[in-house]
Amino acid sequence: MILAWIIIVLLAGGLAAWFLARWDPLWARRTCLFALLLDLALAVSVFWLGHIETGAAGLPETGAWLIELNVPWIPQLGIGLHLAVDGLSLVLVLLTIFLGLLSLSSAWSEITGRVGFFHFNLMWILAGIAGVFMSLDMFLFYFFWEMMLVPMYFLIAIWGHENRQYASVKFFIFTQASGLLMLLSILGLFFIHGANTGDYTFDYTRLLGTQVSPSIAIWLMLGFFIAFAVKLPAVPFHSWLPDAHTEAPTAGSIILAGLLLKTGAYGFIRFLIPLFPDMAARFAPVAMGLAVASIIYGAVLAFAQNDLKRLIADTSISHMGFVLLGVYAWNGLALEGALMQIISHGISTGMLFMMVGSIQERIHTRDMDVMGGLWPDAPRMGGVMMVFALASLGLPGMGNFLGEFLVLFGTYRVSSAFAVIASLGFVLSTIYSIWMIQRTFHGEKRGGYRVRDLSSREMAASAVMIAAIIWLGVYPQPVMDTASPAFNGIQGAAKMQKAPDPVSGRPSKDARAKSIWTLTP
Amino acid sequence: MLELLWLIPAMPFAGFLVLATAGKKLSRTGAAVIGAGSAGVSALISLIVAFSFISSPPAGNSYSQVLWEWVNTGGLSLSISFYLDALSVIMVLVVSVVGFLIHLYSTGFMARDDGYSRFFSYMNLFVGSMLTLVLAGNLLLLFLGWEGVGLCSYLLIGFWYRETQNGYAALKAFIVTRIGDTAMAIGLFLLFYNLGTLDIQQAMGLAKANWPVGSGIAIAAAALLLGGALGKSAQLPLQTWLPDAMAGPTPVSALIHAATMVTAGVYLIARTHVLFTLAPPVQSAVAIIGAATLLVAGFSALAQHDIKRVLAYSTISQIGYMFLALGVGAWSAAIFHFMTHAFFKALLFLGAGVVIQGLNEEHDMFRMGGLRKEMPATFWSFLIGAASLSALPLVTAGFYSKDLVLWDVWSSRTGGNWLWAAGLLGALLTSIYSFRMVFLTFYGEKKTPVTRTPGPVMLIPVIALAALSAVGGFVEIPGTMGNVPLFSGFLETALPKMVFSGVPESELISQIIAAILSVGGIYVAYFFWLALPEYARDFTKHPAGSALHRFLFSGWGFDWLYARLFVRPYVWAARVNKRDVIDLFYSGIALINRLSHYALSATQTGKVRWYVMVLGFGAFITITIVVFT
Amino acid sequence: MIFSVPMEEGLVLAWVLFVTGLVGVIVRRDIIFILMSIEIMLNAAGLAFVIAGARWAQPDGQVMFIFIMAMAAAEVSVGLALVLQLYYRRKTLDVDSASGMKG
Amino acid sequence: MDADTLRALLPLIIISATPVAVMLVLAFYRSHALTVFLVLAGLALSFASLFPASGLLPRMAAGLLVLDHYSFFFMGLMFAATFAVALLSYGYLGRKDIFPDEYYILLLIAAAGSAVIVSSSHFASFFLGLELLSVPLYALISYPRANPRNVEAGIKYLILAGTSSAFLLFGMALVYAELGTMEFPRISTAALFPGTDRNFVLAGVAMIITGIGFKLALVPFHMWTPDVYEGAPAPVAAFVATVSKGAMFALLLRYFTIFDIRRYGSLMLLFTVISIASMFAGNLLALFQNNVKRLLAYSSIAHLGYLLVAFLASGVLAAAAVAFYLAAYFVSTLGAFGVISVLSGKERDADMIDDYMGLAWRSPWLAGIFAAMLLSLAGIPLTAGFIGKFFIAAAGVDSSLWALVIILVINSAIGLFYYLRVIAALYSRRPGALAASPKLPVLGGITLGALSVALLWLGVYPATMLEIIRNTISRFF
Repeated sequence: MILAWIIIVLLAGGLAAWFLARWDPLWARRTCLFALLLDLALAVSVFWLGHIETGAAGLPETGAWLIELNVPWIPQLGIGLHLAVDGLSLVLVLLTIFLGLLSLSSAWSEITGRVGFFHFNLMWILAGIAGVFMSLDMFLFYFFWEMMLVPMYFLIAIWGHENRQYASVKFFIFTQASGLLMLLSILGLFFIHGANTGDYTFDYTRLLGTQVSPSIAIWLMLGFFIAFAVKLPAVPFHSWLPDAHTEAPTAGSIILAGLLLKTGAYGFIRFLIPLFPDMAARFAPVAMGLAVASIIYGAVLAFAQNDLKRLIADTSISHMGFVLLGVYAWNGLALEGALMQIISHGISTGMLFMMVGSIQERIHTRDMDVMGGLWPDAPRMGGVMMVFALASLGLPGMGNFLGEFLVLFGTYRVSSAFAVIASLGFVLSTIYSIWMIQRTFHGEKRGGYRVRDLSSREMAASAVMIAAIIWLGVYPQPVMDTASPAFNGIQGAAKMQKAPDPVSGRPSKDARAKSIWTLTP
Repeated sequence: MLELLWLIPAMPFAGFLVLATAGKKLSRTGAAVIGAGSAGVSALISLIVAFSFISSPPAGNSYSQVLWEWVNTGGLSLSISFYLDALSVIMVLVVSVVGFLIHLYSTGFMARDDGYSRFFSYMNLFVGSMLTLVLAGNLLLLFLGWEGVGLCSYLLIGFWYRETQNGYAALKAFIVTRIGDTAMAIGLFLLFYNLGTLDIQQAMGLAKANWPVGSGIAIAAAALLLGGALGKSAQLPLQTWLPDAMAGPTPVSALIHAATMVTAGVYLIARTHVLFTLAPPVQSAVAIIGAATLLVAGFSALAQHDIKRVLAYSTISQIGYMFLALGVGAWSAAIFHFMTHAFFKALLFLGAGVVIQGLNEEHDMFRMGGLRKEMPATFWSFLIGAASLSALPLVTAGFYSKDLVLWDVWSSRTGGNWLWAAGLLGALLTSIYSFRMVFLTFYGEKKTPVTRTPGPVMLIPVIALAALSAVGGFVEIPGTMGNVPLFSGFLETALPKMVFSGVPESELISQIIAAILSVGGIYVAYFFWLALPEYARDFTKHPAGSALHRFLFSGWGFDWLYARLFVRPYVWAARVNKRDVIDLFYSGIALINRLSHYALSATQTGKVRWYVMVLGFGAFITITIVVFT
Repeated sequence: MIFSVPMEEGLVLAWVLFVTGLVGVIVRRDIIFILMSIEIMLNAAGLAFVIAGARWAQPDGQVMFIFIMAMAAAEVSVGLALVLQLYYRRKTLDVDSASGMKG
Repeated sequence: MDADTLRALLPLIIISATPVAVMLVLAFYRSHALTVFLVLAGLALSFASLFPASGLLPRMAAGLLVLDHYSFFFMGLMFAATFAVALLSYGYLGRKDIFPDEYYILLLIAAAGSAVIVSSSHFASFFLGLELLSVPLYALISYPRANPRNVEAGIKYLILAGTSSAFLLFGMALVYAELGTMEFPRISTAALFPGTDRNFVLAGVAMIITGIGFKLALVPFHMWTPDVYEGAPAPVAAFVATVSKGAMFALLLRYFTIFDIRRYGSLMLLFTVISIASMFAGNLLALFQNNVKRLLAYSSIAHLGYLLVAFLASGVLAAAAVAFYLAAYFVSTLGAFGVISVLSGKERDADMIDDYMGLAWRSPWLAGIFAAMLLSLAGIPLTAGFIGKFFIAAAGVDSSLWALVIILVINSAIGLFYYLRVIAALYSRRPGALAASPKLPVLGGITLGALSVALLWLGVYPATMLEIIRNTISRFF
């Protein structure tokens, strides 16, 4: 029941904030803070409960669910309120709450108009995202998947910057249309499973084994793929991201970059590949090609921008390309790498957006041609921005590096060509990150403005995040131990054949003789 | 005492943390004490560790210390572990001692500069990363140090961030080295895929056991690691960033771009020598690249005006020697040359720093002169450094190391007369440009007044390094003069012995020839730039001469080539696609919708009769569809 | 003797009447004439019903025709009331004047 | 006509008796509040009478009407919708301060007509119900007669309805001429044996479809919709959009499912073409529409297109999908028009988008309800529309009408744009024309509140409605 409470607390917190804001906006912020902290406590308690249930041996090895809640919702259609958490979902829920706190702190000073409604939307997005990470009923997953959109739309449309109408509508239509395609795939799966076994249900665990004829399976898989690729975003479907990020308020961008993109990645790992293992295997080269294209294209696009926020938005395209690559490499290493990349990208890009937000608060523009020479006035902001710019270019010692490297280690095992092209991304990411720092903080001062440095509150938040990103880079083992049983479970569920791990000595002759494209975990 | 090993890199990192967080509140002296202090303590500990390693060598001549488990998932098990053997003892000694001296020097050099604590935090971070690189037990930790060092070189080159030129130089350095690092990363993937582990000793053992000499995998792995080494050690074709890196403060150039970072590539090849022995073509490529680089850099150094750029090109050239030695399998000779080079090149940079500050930031040698009397101490130590660089026979450390390299090249199985000849030509060029520099800066009449004389804290390191440059060579007395191979004996525990094919007495011949060339070079420099300076000047006026001068000045036009080949196309491609061409596709769809809206709403004319006509027409179509299909 | 006009001709007559009514509605501009044309169409339908009823010798056709007449009357009365209002407003009977709403 | 049939006919009797009672009361005492009270009481009574009568079903009444769970479900839906329309009209007409003596009578007669249509099984009862519904609408659409637009709308609707009735009748006549019977059940079975001259029957059916198509405002016959919705008063527009379309679709669904449309390739093709055309035309026409009423008109055309997708899927699941979707569509459309009528002032309705600029910051509740209704029409979760669209897609996928379902997805994506345009206006920062923050009328507020609760209830926990549908609609098959 704790899982349902996690979502309910967020929803109730949002509503309460909306009403309380009428008397005193500060109370709205405090209720949200309290709700998030309560949620954090709940999520952490899930962690310990997981331990107790499976004895001190730590998390269950076979990826069984830590905690499960299965209540019938619409019995006529076989829809149930099926929430469950394993290592992977738990880590992502914790990330949701963590970034929720960060966005709350960034909105503390930035949002002054209509505070109540803002925090209502903020909390409901977080509830939707937490719901996506926890739901195991395909209908419920789709329900939360769409529910995230509306508050996010309001966040961008009302509190956004100049071009917010266009950006918010574009974001909404992109995600909604692709979501509907996913709905068709879910329904197709529902009916085929029903026809095969007579058991009409949307429950993920029961839908896992459906035998679908390849000619139909390709379309069902494509429906899921497009929905998750739009959300991820992979290259051909990415053009909503720069607009939405640039126009969203800082808190919105943090949630958009930190969490919404991750729901797409989570969808790939949890739903797409386990449900259509063979089709995903055949589709893997195309998907990995798109992933590599996103890495390169995102980096080149980022380098060309002169709007600072748009630049950071484009970097997300590049970083998410690594996640897609890792997911479709579909082996232990690559999945762990994808998870590390998800978490560290959430933190680093979230902080970059926070810094851009504070820059914009001070000089009221995002145009880099006007910026320059900010370092003398604001060395602390420069330092923090530098740290996270370095994190985004994959400097070792920080989470992003480990994420990208593990992904490439895993991908190399599947297909070396993709790994080599993808590692080109290191050079390109260096170019845009350093170029960004050069044009904003270094060089002579172009605009005639005085910039005050970070306040102690902002500095405290940044310090926590710097510690987090470095802790992820230097000692990621706890995160990996939480998630690895989940990945074993998922890989087991996907019933993929296991290639011999190159333990010591050369991998067996045949492992290398097989065509390079076969998907080996 | 070997347990203190982890303290060596930990101290500078701690210094960095203190300075980065509390930098603003510290006074100048406080920052200096912490900065130089942490480097000093690290140097002290490394001396203690080295002494205990040499006096009572641990089992198997190596000691490894595991701190904590870094990554253990899906077949990849790595830990933060340090590995100490003879090779890394020497590297640690050189890095920490030279580093400490340079820290001491920069407390004086940077006295008048704001951002004092920021400078020392970056320097500490650099020393920490370099020590991690040198001591790393597995390749991924080595890569961490490798990138950390690249980052610090970016931060320190662009330390005076106000001028955008420095920013661009730092950007260029970081990107070019990053290209090399990517190659190395791919090498890591390949090694892990094929060997299953990244622990260096394990990997090398497995490689030797499983891979036949000359197998494709070994060649690929060695080539990729070589790519990484080329980027970091500024060898052809990735050497363009080092001359521009002189935009940073001089102690930075001394520490990073002379003594330590640029030799990281040498260390990497030495550490993974097993791979290179398994891939002979790649090893000979290393030799050829080394030879080519030392010639290119040597010639370019001749035409430079800025004193620091001369030293930069000279560094590239000397590292070319080390690569040459590695290429022919003379592992210990390369490391020996690395050690001596670290001493005299750091000395030359620090001397240049004193000169530049004395003439309030005057870099052009042709506007210096006659400083012999003004700064005697600097002059003498600078002279020792230059002599050691040009391998003045018997007296200087440079002689012992460079001649050992030359002789090994000549007498090694894979070497050859051509490589040896290139080495000799390079030796000649070296002595010419080093003494050209000495004569231009310290001899002739004084062109700019000296405004600032160096304080004691700057002179002590210079003098210490001068001593090391003179004495440093006696560690390895060649066969012809008593044969006291202390240094290579010590290194044998870590690196394989040199395979001789030539006749032993040829060593004397090569030493004599090298000595003649070195002295001859000094005379040539004296002739052109002191006795008949106008002869050199009108040589450059002559059209062919000036073209050659410009060609050499620009470092053989690599910058020009790369700008056209890579930089401009990439910038053009980015700018062309700024509006994101894929977005046009989606706005096209939106346009179609808009047009069809206006077309359809035109049908809503408001006239009833038109509505009835449409109704009738609709009925007609319905009937035809129903009846006739 | 049941005078039997063959059904097809009857229906053709009804069809012709129907089409004239339809054309009348489309072509004429005066509202009164449009209302009359609608009357023609409805009567054509009624005629068709009567013919169908005759063919099956069931009274249903004629009953339907009575319904149709009643409905036509109701419709015309409301229509004429609206026409009065329109004339009161626009002082014209041209139906195209009643096209304020479009797009 | 034994006692049981009479008791079964009770709802129809009550709904017909109420207007008479209202007329009598009006003759004595003309008070708006009393009239409305009586009307609401009548509607509530007829709705309540559905439950006792449902025990006696199914039963044929005089060969003209078939009273079974199917028709009772839709009758209930019609009465509830009329109840809501009446409540909204009270506030709306009150503000126009003209004495609406005959408005409610016409409304009740139209409701009675829709009840007759829903339960008709004979051409005559179908025609009777259709005219009972249409003729009062002519007057209702042009009701206030104050501004010229109402009269114009009324005349347009009259002329077009007249023409389409003629088509319908002529079609019936042709079918009757050929098959000799006017009962729907026997027609659907009669049409099967080869003897008859198929062309006449098919032509007749086509003309009937034209008449029905006009009433459902499907594409080739939709031209009247925007002008009538814009001209008519908001509650009447809501009535036209919901009751008249709903009743007609219920009839279409009943007889074409028995008729088993899938066996007739030509009818399948016709309805597919109409459905696709309606979806595209409805959505595209509404994209950049600045008049909210016209926008809702076009959106209702598109929604009928979606309904046709489920209709074409045909089967138990499809019928349930249509029933649920109609309920959701009713709630959303009534809610949307309800907000418009609540906001409409004395001289003109609040139908331009500029009137709604920044409404959210002056009356957040009203804007919230309007946004929820629009989101439901767009098919976004937490609203009934989402479950409705999900159901339609399920029906489509079940009978693998892949082309139609893909077009459904594309169109709902296009449709998002104009719903979001209105919502964006609601929550935009610039203040709109309706500067004064409208005082929320009590009665109107209650109806809107009830409607939004229904919306959320259907959206979040549709199991109860599905239960009702299961033992009413599905029993029919």
